[in-house]
Amino acid sequence: MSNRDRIEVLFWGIGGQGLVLASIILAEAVGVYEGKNVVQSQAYTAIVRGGTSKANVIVSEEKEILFPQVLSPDILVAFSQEAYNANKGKLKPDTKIIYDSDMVKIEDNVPFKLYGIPFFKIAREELGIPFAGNVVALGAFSAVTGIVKLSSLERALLSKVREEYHEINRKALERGFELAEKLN
Amino acid sequence: MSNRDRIEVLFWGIGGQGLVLASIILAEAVGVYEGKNVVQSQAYTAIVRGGTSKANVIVSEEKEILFPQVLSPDILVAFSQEAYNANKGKLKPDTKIIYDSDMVKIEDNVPFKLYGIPFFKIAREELGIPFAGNVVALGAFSAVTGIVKLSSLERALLSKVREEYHEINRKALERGFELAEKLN
Amino acid sequence: MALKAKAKVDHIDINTSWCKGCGICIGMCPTQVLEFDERFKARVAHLEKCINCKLCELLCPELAVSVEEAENE
Amino acid sequence: MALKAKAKVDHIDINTSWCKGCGICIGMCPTQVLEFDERFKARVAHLEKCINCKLCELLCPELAVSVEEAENE
Amino acid sequence: MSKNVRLMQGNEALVEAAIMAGVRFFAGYPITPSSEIAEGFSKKLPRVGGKFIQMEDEIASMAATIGASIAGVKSVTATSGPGFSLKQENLGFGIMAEVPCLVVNVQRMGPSTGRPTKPSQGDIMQTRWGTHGDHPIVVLYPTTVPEVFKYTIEAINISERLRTPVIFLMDETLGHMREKVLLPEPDEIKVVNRKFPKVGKEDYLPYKPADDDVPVIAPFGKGYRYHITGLHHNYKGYPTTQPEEVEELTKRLLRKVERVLDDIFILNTYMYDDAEYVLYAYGITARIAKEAVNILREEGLKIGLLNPITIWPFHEDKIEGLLGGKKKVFVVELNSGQMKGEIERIYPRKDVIGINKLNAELINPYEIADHVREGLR
Amino acid sequence: MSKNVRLMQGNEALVEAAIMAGVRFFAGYPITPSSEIAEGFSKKLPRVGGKFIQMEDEIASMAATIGASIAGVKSVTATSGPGFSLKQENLGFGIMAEVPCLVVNVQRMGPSTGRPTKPSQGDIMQTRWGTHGDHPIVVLYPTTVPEVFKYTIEAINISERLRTPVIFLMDETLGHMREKVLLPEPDEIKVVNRKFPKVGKEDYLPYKPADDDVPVIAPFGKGYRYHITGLHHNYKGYPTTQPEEVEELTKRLLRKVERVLDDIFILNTYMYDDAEYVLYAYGITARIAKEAVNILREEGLKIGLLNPITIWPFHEDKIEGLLGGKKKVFVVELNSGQMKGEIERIYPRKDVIGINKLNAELINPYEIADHVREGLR
Amino acid sequence: MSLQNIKKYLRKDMFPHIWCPGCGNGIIMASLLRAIDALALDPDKVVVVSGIGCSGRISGYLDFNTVHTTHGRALAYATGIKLANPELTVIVAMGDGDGSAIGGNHLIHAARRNIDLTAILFNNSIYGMTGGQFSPLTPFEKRASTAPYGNVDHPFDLAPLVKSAGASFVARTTTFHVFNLQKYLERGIKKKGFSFIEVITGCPTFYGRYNKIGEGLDMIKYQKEHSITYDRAKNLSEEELADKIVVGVFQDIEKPEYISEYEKIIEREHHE
Amino acid sequence: MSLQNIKKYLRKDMFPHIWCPGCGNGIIMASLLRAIDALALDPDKVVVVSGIGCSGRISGYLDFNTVHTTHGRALAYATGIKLANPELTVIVAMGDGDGSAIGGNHLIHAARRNIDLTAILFNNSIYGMTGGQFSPLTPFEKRASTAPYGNVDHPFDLAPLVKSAGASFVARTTTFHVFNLQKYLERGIKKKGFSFIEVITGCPTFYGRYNKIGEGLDMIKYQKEHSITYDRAKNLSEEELADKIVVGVFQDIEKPEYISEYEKIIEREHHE
Ligand SMILES: Cc1ncc(C[n+]2csc(CCOP(=O)(O)OP(=O)(O)O)c2C)c(N)n1
Ligand SMILES: Cc1ncc(C[n+]2csc(CCOP(=O)(O)OP(=O)(O)O)c2C)c(N)n1
Ligand code: SF4
Ligand code: SF4
Ligand code: SF4
Ligand code: SF4
Ligand code: SF4
Ligand code: SF4
Ligand SMILES: [Mg+2]
Ligand SMILES: [Mg+2]
Repeated sequence: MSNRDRIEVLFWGIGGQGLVLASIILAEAVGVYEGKNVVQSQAYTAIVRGGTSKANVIVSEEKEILFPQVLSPDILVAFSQEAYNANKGKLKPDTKIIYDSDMVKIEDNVPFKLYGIPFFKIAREELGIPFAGNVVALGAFSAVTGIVKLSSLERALLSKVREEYHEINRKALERGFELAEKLN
Repeated sequence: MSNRDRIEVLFWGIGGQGLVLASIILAEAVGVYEGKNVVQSQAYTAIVRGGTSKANVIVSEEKEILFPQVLSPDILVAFSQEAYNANKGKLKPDTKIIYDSDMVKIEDNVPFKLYGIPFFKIAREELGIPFAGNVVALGAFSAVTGIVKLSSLERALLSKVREEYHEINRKALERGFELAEKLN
Repeated sequence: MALKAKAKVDHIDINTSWCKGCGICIGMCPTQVLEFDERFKARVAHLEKCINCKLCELLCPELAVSVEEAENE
Repeated sequence: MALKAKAKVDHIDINTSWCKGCGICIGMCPTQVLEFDERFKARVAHLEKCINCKLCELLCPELAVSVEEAENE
Repeated sequence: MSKNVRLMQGNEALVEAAIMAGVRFFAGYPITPSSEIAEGFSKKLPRVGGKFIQMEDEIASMAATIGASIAGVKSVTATSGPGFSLKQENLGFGIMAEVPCLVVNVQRMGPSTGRPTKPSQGDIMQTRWGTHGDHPIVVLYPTTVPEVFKYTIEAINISERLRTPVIFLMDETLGHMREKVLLPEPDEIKVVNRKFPKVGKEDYLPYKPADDDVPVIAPFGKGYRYHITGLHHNYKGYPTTQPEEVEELTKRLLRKVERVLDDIFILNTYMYDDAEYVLYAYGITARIAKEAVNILREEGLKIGLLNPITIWPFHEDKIEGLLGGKKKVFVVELNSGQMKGEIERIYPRKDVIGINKLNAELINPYEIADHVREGLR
Repeated sequence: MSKNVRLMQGNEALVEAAIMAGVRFFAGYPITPSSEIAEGFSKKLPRVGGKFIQMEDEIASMAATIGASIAGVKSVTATSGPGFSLKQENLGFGIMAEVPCLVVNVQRMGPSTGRPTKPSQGDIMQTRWGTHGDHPIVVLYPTTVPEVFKYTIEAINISERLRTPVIFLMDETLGHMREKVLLPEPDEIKVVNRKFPKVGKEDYLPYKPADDDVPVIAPFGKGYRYHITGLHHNYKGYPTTQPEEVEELTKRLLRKVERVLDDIFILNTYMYDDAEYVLYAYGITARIAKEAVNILREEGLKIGLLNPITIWPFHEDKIEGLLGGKKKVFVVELNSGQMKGEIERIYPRKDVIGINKLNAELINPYEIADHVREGLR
Repeated sequence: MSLQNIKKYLRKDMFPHIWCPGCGNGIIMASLLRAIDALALDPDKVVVVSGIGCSGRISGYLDFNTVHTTHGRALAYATGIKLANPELTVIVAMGDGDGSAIGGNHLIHAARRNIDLTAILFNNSIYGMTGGQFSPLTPFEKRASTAPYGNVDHPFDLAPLVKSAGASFVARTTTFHVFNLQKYLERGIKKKGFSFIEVITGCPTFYGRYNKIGEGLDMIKYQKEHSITYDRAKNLSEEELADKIVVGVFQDIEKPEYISEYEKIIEREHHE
Repeated sequence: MSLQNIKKYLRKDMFPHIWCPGCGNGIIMASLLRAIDALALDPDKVVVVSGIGCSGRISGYLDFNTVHTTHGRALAYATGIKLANPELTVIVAMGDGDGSAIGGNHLIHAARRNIDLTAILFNNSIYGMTGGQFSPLTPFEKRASTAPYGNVDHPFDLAPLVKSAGASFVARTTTFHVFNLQKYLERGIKKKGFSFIEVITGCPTFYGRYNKIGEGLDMIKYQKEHSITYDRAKNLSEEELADKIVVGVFQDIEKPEYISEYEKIIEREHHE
């Protein structure tokens, strides 16, 4: 904290979008496959589906991560309008917002770095797997933030997915990466 | 304790002999009807019937009774051989032992004051109520110790007994008193 | 109650702020009166087909559907 | 077991240090073989009447009665 | 002597007193040495139009007791160690939902089944901390049968006033021993009844605290329809996830009891003012310690007794004040020194000496005196 | 990086570690935030030939867990506040009958149902005193997921060595958060197994303590037939009413744990030696307090951290020694100050400052730092 | 009866409720309100007691006297409430874990006592609130988060068990059978004695997902297709009944009710 | 089989036992030993688990692997023991309060799981150890120390309830019917699955005294006179059965046993 070897990532959206899974894949990629320090956590609520869903990933190259929650996100992955509205007050000027541009509208003239991509539409329409918006977003995350390699994400992701879905998931990751690179 | 306004009475026998009831009647008689301080208590055991049964009554004219158990009985009411055997070590030289002479045998040349009467035989054979040995013993208790009036015992006793048994219980009390007076 | 002669349905009210888009009303309607809107909430598509069976109202877990009859009440 | 041809009873052993004098053996014996002693424990009074039904042994709650047969075992 | 004097067991006195205090409901499950309480209520309650129910276990007993109180009826349950352990979860509900009732624990020796027919003071800390989560607790523990009578009424009054379950401790000896009790006339005792809302039904907020931090919660069935939950909740009684509301509720629950500490902390002393040494004792051991004071005073030792009736909350300021200037404190307990730990917080640890007995027997005054003499050597 | 590095939740790490420590039985009842432990065991145990059972409630879960251990199988149960309250009676049986097992409590906020999905440290005192009667208890509470792994093994080892249930505390955050754990090879960890009797079956006295005050109790079915009871008992395991035997047993149970205090008391420190001020914190708050130390040290304040992993028994001598010469102690807790009370016993009360949070949220290191600055003003 | 008739019983500031899309709990709640409305009960005298679970949240939504108690104990709390004030109509809502796992004893004892309560068991065959562990009503071999290899526990056949324990009125139906559901609830509430209504309801989030039944709509269709009446079931073999839901009234008798019996004692002994 | 055959199973240093004169518990204990002897079980592999109550003391008297657990929880402890080591024969002794009041839930759940335990319920219709309070098996209107005006609680008809919960073997008999008692115990122990034997037994000290039935002997005679077999009872009306004890085998079926089912999973998944 005092030393800024600490990147705070906040995932925020609606239950069912797979954002907790995305946060776990990210954490595993940076932690297990890239050897960094990482802490992942998520908010549990009584509302089972359709309610707000949040997850935290904190990454550090060297330092032990002590406080396990996000205080002020360096990166916000936003899958719902609430994700932006509820957090904009806490963001730093250089916070990166990676968001689904169909679901989240952001005012003009905000200081943040914005990366809007219609993740879920791409998943649905381009890739034919409507629920893989989260994977597309992870690809974009890699491109935008540089804190995790696409190959690490891929390894983490594929370890959780049945063989027959490997190809399509790989595609989703790559597609997200490509699209975000263009924005960079 | 320091001041000897404290008389400790120990009832000891076998479950079923009615000795707890006797102790309660005594306590009620001296306490409620004679206005003395009194504490009654009894030992509870897992053995329901046929095992050892004990009760304590402590009487004081004026003093608050603080320690609620008998430390060294001034009066031992013994309804079983064990009652004597288990306690003789703790008795004071002037302890009075009121005992059923059919059930308890006491060595010669002991310092204690002995009042042996076959309470249960008298109840059974003279009065025809085999279980009233405890009541006969209470009558004797009054005569021997003088710490409770027969009339108080009678009031306490009759308040616990159905009308139709009043007469016979009164008789049992009186018979105990008479017999003990002779021994006095 | 549901067995009395069916009154004509005037209007089917869907409380979209309660509707969670489960599709039960849509799927259980015997005459396909209902459909999803673009936000995946239920909406009335063919009121004219409605036979006032009230299944949509009775089965909506959100208490979001109200089948309103033309006559009395 | 109890149904096999009845052997003759040699002896009925009553463990008086376990017997609590409940009277079950005495009361349930079909042939009044048993009685109370002066300490209210069971004792054998008429062994000759015993038909080796073993009820006394089986029903004694104290496991205090043993009906011992003459032959084998 | 008056016809209102009766020889009673501690357990019987509790029943009589509770009924005088307005209790009309008892739910319980038998357990030695508390069973006479259930038996007493089963006999007495129908005579005053009240209800007794024997539930299937202690958990259900605690629940039914709280349920009856929610319906507006003063209620009691009674148990001993093993059953008290089982009641903990629902006791916490009663505290959280702010439902008054009296929970009696007639202590026997533990842990586990232990020595069921023998006295102990082994549940002192359990009464404070037995249920999960931070919570307030009020615990009273008398020393004689007349005190059982007197403080039962007091305990029920405190419960009604603070809308929180109050725990009433006894022990096997106190529960079973008989002493004389002078039964008061109904107009001789003070009975506190819970408040009824004054606001209209529309404006009613069941969990909005009044000035004393205690909410005014209506009994069910009187037209004030509202919600009760064991979840953290807001003034309406609805579940809340707002950190501010969670914090306010948690702290208020603790505060409503702390702020009346001076009122509810009952403490008796004996030969205290000039004492140089202190016996700190409660419940059955307090009366024995009193005798030990007599014994030691005769020997010329300036010793006195502090006997808290209110075991929890612990009034640390008051006790600290009273112990100020004393030379040593002996804490007499039929446990391994549970209350001693509290005294050590407010008095130099090296001058706190535990006098403990763990063999399921009472300690006697001579033993206490011996320990004191030894501690002074 | 090694293939033995895994990203795991605290709850998952506990399951992995327990199985490595030889656990082959789990009985439980789901409850947030501990349910992943049951889920993990339901998946993993059959794979190693072990048994998982979901019982009808937490009481039965505690009982079945003890039962399995009586049969010789290392066993675990897991729950959270409400369920932990329910387990108390049978936990006491496990302590009295000297049956090893691990009881996990992943703390959520209470009292009552409270805030089930949020962290708390509200059960600290309950772990010590939740069951009735005097009894020993060992409680471990780690601060990170790798520590969950490490100390789970340690906790199971202590339980086997002392033949007593050990409680393993976590909290919602620790149970649910994911960190990297380096899984050791089986030969890299030390596993303690309970002793088997060496004497012949005829001479066997199951509850006769060995030199370490721990009896050598055979698993059922191995020819050593004996009796187990929750009543006070003698060396044979038979119920006893002899005061001497009751006392010996009660005291031995307490003693067998106390005497190994130096061994089982695990305490980590951070920047401690030159510290003038102390943060005392455990579990999830300890790692946050560590960050607060970093923050305050940067400002030049000489502050350090004392982080006990062994919450109970409280090693008063050791802590007293470590606190000697320090100027102030700040006790950081997500409760109303439960451990603070213990510190006050061994350190001047006026210099013990509680830093507490009761809104079901974590405290953050800046808040801690603020409280410290304020406490020093 | 239209939605308007029952909306008045809702605490609207608590809506939308927390239940998942397609969860059957809301259907049971609406049916209960229709039953209460049909019986024209005075809301001030209606008490709804619930346990802990998704189903347990029902009490928070209803504008009666409501208590959300502890897990499994709703019937015990309700017993205290009813006994203390018999003029209240006490309705108890329980989940299948709540009512038949941890709360199973209270269920059979309330039935045994035949105390005048109406218990509704929301049987979604799973622990919903805690994330899909199997319950005592999860069928053999079905999946759950603690039954990753299929459930080896045999389920209770709960309605007959409660009948066997002594209840006066016992029925089972499903969320699909909304008319019967309302009717049974009415009969249960009217019955002087212990009434038990087991309602098969869908938990798409866990049970539906783990067992590949699908969403809420699919679960309702499943109920429709797999239900068979009590009377018809009598003549079928065990195999034929394998994955059937037997619906109907299992018990409907008159017998002495607990509180009435107790009140006779008070009548005899009360001399204040 | 003579007394000598079973005396070897006793811990003689615990005798005489603590039960009152005429208490039926000793009769059940002796019958159990006869059954164990007849089955020639290895004593090292026999486990007796009991709860708390007079009946619960049985475990202390028997020279097997014995546990005297907590009140009501014997079956839960036994479940852990049996599951951890299935080669043990686990017999569970419970009182009527122990097994059907506080322990009622464990009873129906053990039956539901059909786990291979043999449960014996000592039904003396009263809480003996605590001094004669009524139990869930005390008949309506009978007296007890907490039912001074007669019991208003309806009792369970326990054997059918346990059958309904799923047990494989269910029987009821009395201490008078010692031959049947032994036979049912043997069948119960042999049965792979959950077995339940309810034994009507006399508590002269409390139940007998409060209800003026008399001493132990009278209670056994009462059992003799009031018993009627299950088969005969079927054709009788409720009135005719009013104060009858229905004895016999209520259930005896083969069905998948819990541990065997679990072991199939291990077989499939165990790859160590
Ligand atoms: C004493 C206790 N144990 C466990 C829990 C955790 N818990 C909450 S709800 C629940 C079960 C939910 O299942 P069910 O009763 O079927 O209700 P549903 O959510 O399916 O409606 C459990 C185990 C608790 N709150 N309290
Ligand atoms: C948790 C708990 N509650 C209550 C008790 C007290 N208790 C001991 S035995 C018993 C009931 C005895 O009745 P029953 O089970 O019928 O056995 P019996 O003595 O008649 O054989 C009770 C209530 C206890 N030991 N533990
Ligand atoms: S009332 Fe019936 S027909 Fe009309 S929309 Fe609803 S479900 Fe369809
Ligand atoms: S049933 Fe209700 S919640 Fe579901 S889609 Fe229709 S209106 Fe919406
Ligand atoms: S064996 Fe039968 S006949 Fe012989 S004494 Fe015993 S009971 Fe009587
Ligand atoms: S049955 Fe047994 S205990 Fe009873 S009298 Fe006969 S021998 Fe004695
Ligand atoms: S988890 Fe299941 S039971 Fe709970 S609200 Fe969601 S669908 Fe309903
Ligand atoms: S009290 Fe009753 S059950 Fe207990 S030992 Fe005595 S007779 Fe038997
Ligand atoms: Mg459910
Ligand atoms: Mg009984």
